[in-house]
Amino acid sequence: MPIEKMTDFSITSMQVLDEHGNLDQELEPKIEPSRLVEMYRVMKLARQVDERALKLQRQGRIGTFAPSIGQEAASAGAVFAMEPKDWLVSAFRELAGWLARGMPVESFFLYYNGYEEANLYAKERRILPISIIVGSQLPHAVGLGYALQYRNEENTAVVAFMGDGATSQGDFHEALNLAGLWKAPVVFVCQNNHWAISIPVSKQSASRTLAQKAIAYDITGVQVDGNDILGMYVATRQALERAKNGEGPTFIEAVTYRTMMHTTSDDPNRYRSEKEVTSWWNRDPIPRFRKYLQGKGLWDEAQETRLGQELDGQIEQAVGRFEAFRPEMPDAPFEHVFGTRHAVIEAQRREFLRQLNPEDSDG
Amino acid sequence: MPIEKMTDFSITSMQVLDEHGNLDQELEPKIEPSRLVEMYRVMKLARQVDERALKLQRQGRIGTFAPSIGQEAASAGAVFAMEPKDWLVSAFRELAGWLARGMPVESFFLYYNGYEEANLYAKERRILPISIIVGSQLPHAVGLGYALQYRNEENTAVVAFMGDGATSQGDFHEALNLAGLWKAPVVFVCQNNHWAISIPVSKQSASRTLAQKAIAYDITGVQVDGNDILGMYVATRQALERAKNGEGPTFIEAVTYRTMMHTTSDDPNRYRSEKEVTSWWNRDPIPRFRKYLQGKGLWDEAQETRLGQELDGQIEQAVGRFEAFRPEMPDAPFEHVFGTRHAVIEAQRREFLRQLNPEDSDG
Amino acid sequence: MAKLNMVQAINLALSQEMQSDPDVLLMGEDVGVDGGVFRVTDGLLEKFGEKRILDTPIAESAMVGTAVGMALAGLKPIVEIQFSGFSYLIFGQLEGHASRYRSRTHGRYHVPMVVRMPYGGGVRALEHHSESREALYGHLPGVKTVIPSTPRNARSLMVSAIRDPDPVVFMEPKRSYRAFREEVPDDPESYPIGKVMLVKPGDALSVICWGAMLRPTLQAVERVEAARKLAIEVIDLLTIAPMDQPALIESVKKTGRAVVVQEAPRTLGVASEIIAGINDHALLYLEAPIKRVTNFDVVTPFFARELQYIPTIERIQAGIEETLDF
Amino acid sequence: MAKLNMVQAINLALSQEMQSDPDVLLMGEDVGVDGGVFRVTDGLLEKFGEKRILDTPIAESAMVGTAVGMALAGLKPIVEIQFSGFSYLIFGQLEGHASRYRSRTHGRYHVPMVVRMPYGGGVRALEHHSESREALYGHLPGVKTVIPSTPRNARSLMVSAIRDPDPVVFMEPKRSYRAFREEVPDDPESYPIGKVMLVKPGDALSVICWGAMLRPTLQAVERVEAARKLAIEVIDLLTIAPMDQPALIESVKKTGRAVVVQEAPRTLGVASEIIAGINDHALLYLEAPIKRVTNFDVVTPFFARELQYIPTIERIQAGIEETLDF
Ligand SMILES: Cc1ncc(C[n+]2csc(CCOP(=O)(O)OP(=O)(O)O)c2C)c(N)n1
Ligand SMILES: Cc1ncc(C[n+]2csc(CCOP(=O)(O)OP(=O)(O)O)c2C)c(N)n1
Ligand SMILES: [Mg+2]
Ligand SMILES: [Mg+2]
Repeated sequence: MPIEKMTDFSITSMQVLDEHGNLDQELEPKIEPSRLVEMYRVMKLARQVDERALKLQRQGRIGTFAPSIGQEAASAGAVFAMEPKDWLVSAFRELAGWLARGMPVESFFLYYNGYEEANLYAKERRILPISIIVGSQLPHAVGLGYALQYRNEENTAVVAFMGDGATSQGDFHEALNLAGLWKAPVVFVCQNNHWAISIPVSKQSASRTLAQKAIAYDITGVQVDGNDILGMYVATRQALERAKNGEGPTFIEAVTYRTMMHTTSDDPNRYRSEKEVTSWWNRDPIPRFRKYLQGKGLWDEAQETRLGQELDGQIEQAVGRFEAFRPEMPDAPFEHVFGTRHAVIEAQRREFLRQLNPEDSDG
Repeated sequence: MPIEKMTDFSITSMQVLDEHGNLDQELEPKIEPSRLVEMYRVMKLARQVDERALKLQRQGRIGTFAPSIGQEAASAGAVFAMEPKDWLVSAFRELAGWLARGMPVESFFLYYNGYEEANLYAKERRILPISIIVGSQLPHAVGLGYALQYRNEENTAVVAFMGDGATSQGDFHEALNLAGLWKAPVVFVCQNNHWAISIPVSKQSASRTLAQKAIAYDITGVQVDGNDILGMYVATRQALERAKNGEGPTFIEAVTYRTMMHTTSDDPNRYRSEKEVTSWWNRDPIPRFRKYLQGKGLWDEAQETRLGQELDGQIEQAVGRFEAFRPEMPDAPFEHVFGTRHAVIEAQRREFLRQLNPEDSDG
Repeated sequence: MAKLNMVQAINLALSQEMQSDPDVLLMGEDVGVDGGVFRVTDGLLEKFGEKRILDTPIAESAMVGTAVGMALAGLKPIVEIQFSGFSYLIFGQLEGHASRYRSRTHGRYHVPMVVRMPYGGGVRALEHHSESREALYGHLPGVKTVIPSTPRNARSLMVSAIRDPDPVVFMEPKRSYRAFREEVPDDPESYPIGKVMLVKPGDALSVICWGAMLRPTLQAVERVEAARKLAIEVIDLLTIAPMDQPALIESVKKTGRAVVVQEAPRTLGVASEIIAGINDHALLYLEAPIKRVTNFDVVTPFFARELQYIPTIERIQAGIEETLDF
Repeated sequence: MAKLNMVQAINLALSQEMQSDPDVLLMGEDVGVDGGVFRVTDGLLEKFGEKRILDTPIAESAMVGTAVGMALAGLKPIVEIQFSGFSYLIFGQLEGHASRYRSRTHGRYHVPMVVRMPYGGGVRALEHHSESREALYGHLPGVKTVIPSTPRNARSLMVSAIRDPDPVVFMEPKRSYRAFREEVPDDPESYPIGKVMLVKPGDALSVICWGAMLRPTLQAVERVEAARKLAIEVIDLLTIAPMDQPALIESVKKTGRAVVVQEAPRTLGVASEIIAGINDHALLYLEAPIKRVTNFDVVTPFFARELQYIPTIERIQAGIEETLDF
């Protein structure tokens, strides 16, 4: 056996609905009409929340934030494939996915205005909130998956999001390796939006696809058109099924594009061309899916106009609630550093409160 | 394009001289007879040093150490493929490789007796000394490789060793990814000796081979019989050539076996069977290569006996030098914490020396 | 009641807590079949099976990272880091997530988790196997750092650590693993995290120490007491953070003199924090500077030189005498 | 001589040192085309090209790890960690290798390297973008930790850091990046690592601070001086470790009173080390406890509550007054 082929691998790419609205009927998922409309509604809501947030940010009413305009299908498609008892592990650009899972809109604004209270909603919905340290959330997903196995929670799995940049991190590798070993019921969804701030994906890795990174762990890897909500739905559904059947994790590379700045602190003109951005606007997931609904007779212009207004109204109310929010405890950090009380910390809490209100101090 | 194949990959395995002494003549490298004998000598030296060290350890004359008995071909084969100006980056089980590159035998003993002086020899030979933190040396190799490119040091590359356990570490992933991106002239040699202390390689990763991990970075990955010094030589030579030609890094999985305990503190009977170990003794790299030399008329019994004695003598002298070693500076740690002097540290140095010799203190 | 060494005592705590709480599980390199390189987890695989005793690949960051996920789902993972020298790889997960989930969600999520790690010098081990870097953990808000010193308190603190609702870094002085035995009650016993232990009362001076420094400290104290006929108070810190400052202050207010014995390098070590706390609340009671008997601000030497750097009985004794004579 | 802000001043240091020493190179996320998220490396790619200004993937550990390799080969890498909140990922490489190579080889190898990172709060940034954890670095032997406070000293300390033969963690107070300008000489100027700077002399009390705390400290001092007609000494620490203890001690011996202002949480912070050093060498000169004005031992809150936790002019002033009145 001087030179012998050991193993063969290949990576496939999937698309159900292409950018011109062409449908692959064999792959088309069977989804109820009302749910299809709901999927559309969530993408639109996400888009309008981002647009509103851009304005709020410019007016100084919220801080820096990360828009996900153009990526709505990638996270929404995956989340619509989930069941309520599945876990969602967040990176930070999954607005449509969170909304699909019922995040209150004001939580988004609260988060970007610097309040932990933004995250109060998350546990009930089995969501792990925004994880800023790139890639660091992936081991959590594997741990959650392990816990599901440990507790014999059947038919339950985890969907974990990340950006393309996360694939360069050590934690990505360690997490996927463990997931493979433990056959953890985890679906990793990598939103390859082509950029990590100013770094194009070609400078994250020499690998031709991100999907092929799954081979290192002998887990299923697949590339999906991330701007095709049906493709994302189908791929995630299949992966979740495998996960729930004990067939282990899947890595989905959702090919999409960050059409806006990284965050509102970023100026993408420094590093990429308008032309590139425009070419991706043509692949916008929202009009594409609208055409699909129209073709099915589920949608028309009037509904479109009405939805836009309805969502604006919903967002307006959320802004109202957000701006009416008054945090209760300035000393919340002391309350929540531990679940137990300790003398040094309580002494500091008193010191803190004294300094806040020097007059009504009790010493 | 509903479902489309994106990319294909395969992993090959190579062997030049099999465990029964059968040679693949096409792959046989052209190596001068004297150098072939030298390769044999180094493997034998490594074996005898390890055996001697086991005795010294039992007698309490050195501390815990990690033998590499049975793995001599993997590191020696790779190192014999190197040129003097190439860099060698160590893990900790490359005794034969270090000896091939001229490490004085007493350095080995000094290291395992707790003296930094063991490492004084390394820089001149472009060796990075033992790196204990599993996987942590791999980014260093990439940095050295980058430095070679930066300084236009032509025809120079880096060989970096690791164990199978290192493939689970984040640093492995980050290093190989960067090497791929930078097309760094680095040959990664993974000694898959089937065990990481008590963890079999099947519990390090679900991947069928370690070599396939290279696919994640689109770099060349190849499996080699690590007990076949000719196979290791050929694979490393080819990889070094590619590296020096600007074709980027290679990942070599050297399939071998740790026939002894992990370190002398370890008891392998707790976790593996004698039978498994015995089966690998049959693949011992040293007799296999001896047969090859004999077949070529380069070696006979008399030479074998003479070599054994000669090496024992050499080792004895090294033990003598090692045991005669008297460190000069108890305060070496103060001397070498920084290349500059600082008041707090010098004050502590005086305090340290005062406490060592309370009588001749100058206050 | 049996006489156990620290390895056995910790094993007892792990075993009993796992027995009584099915949510507790343990993971680490070589903790299963091998029973841990120090045998702390010996026999647990047989008792609790592969699902609860996980042999992991060499991936410290993901060990703690997956444990965070398990804890968020309501389990109580115990992670063994084989040696504290490899614990720097978990800093990202510890600082970034384990310590923060409670505060990030105002208590909705929390991370009950124990990270065990042998630490410290004196066992002729290789590079990275000798450090004492408890101060790094102690500085992280949201993390509790505990260091036992004897078999009995190792067991009772481990019980508390496992039951604690928050991440506890549990540093085990490996030099004391098998150095001596102590009676350890059969029934589970806990000792509160955040409290010192008064080892012996005294009025002439307070010595504060922790971990493997307790034994040489007691010997040094004995020597001084014998020679000088006075009583020295010895306090075992046990919890590095959150620190039991009130107890330390009370002691120093009584004695007016203190020595802190620390295995770690001096700068930014735990001794400094102890001194700062005393400065805050008991400066006027001090009759002498508080003496720090510590390692030095050098990279830990390989083991041939290591012992010269760790505080010895002689150095501790000299520190006590100097402080008494001040 | 130009009036520069700190971003420009550091940029000047980087640019001039790269100009004069071809072995210096710089790497990090977004440092090239984008010029760094704070624009500290703006224009360097154009000047020095892709070989010397490397945009890296998001892999902090390998950034420092490859820099170790480069340094061992004789280069002088500068690594930018985008925010100090991600620097915990480099602890393994820093503690395990960068800090040790000199000692491990008794000086045959050494690692000249600068790890730059913006740190600290007060800029309404997201989680992980506000911490001040200099104490963690300061506790690592073999690593120097430097924190500038003004454009001019940022420039001159950066020059020293780049020329230093050992790893320097260079923490840049991002709140001060664009807060004010200062005259910075055109020609390279260096300030020694390991030395404090006397900002203003005084005899009533010593205030010791660093980084972004310098400005509120000076304002608080001004208020107290105006109200009480006395002179307060202000010392800018600049180097966290190895610390310029002699200078601190000298000052406190003169004034007898001290306040330390620290942005970081209290426990095991740099203030504690300063106090411990003064305890060692100047206890008898103290007329009052040394006051720590610090953040608290809580997980850094999200930015809505953050500013309430960082020392303010008012808290510093109160700390000074309390210490004067003791
Ligand atoms: C470990 C770490 N390093 C650096 C950063 C700073 N940072 C925030 S987002 C980002 C880019 C992330 O890119 P990607 O993963 O592709 O996600 P995207 O922003 O494109 O959604 C970087 C570098 C971080 N958050 N975490
Ligand atoms: C990061 C890290 N974790 C744990 C250890 C403890 N340890 C030392 S060697 C070893 C096993 C290494 O296995 P492998 O990489 O296969 O090398 P081998 O010992 O088989 O040569 C372990 C876990 C370590 N040195 N570094
Ligand atoms: Mg991206
Ligand atoms: Mg191995």
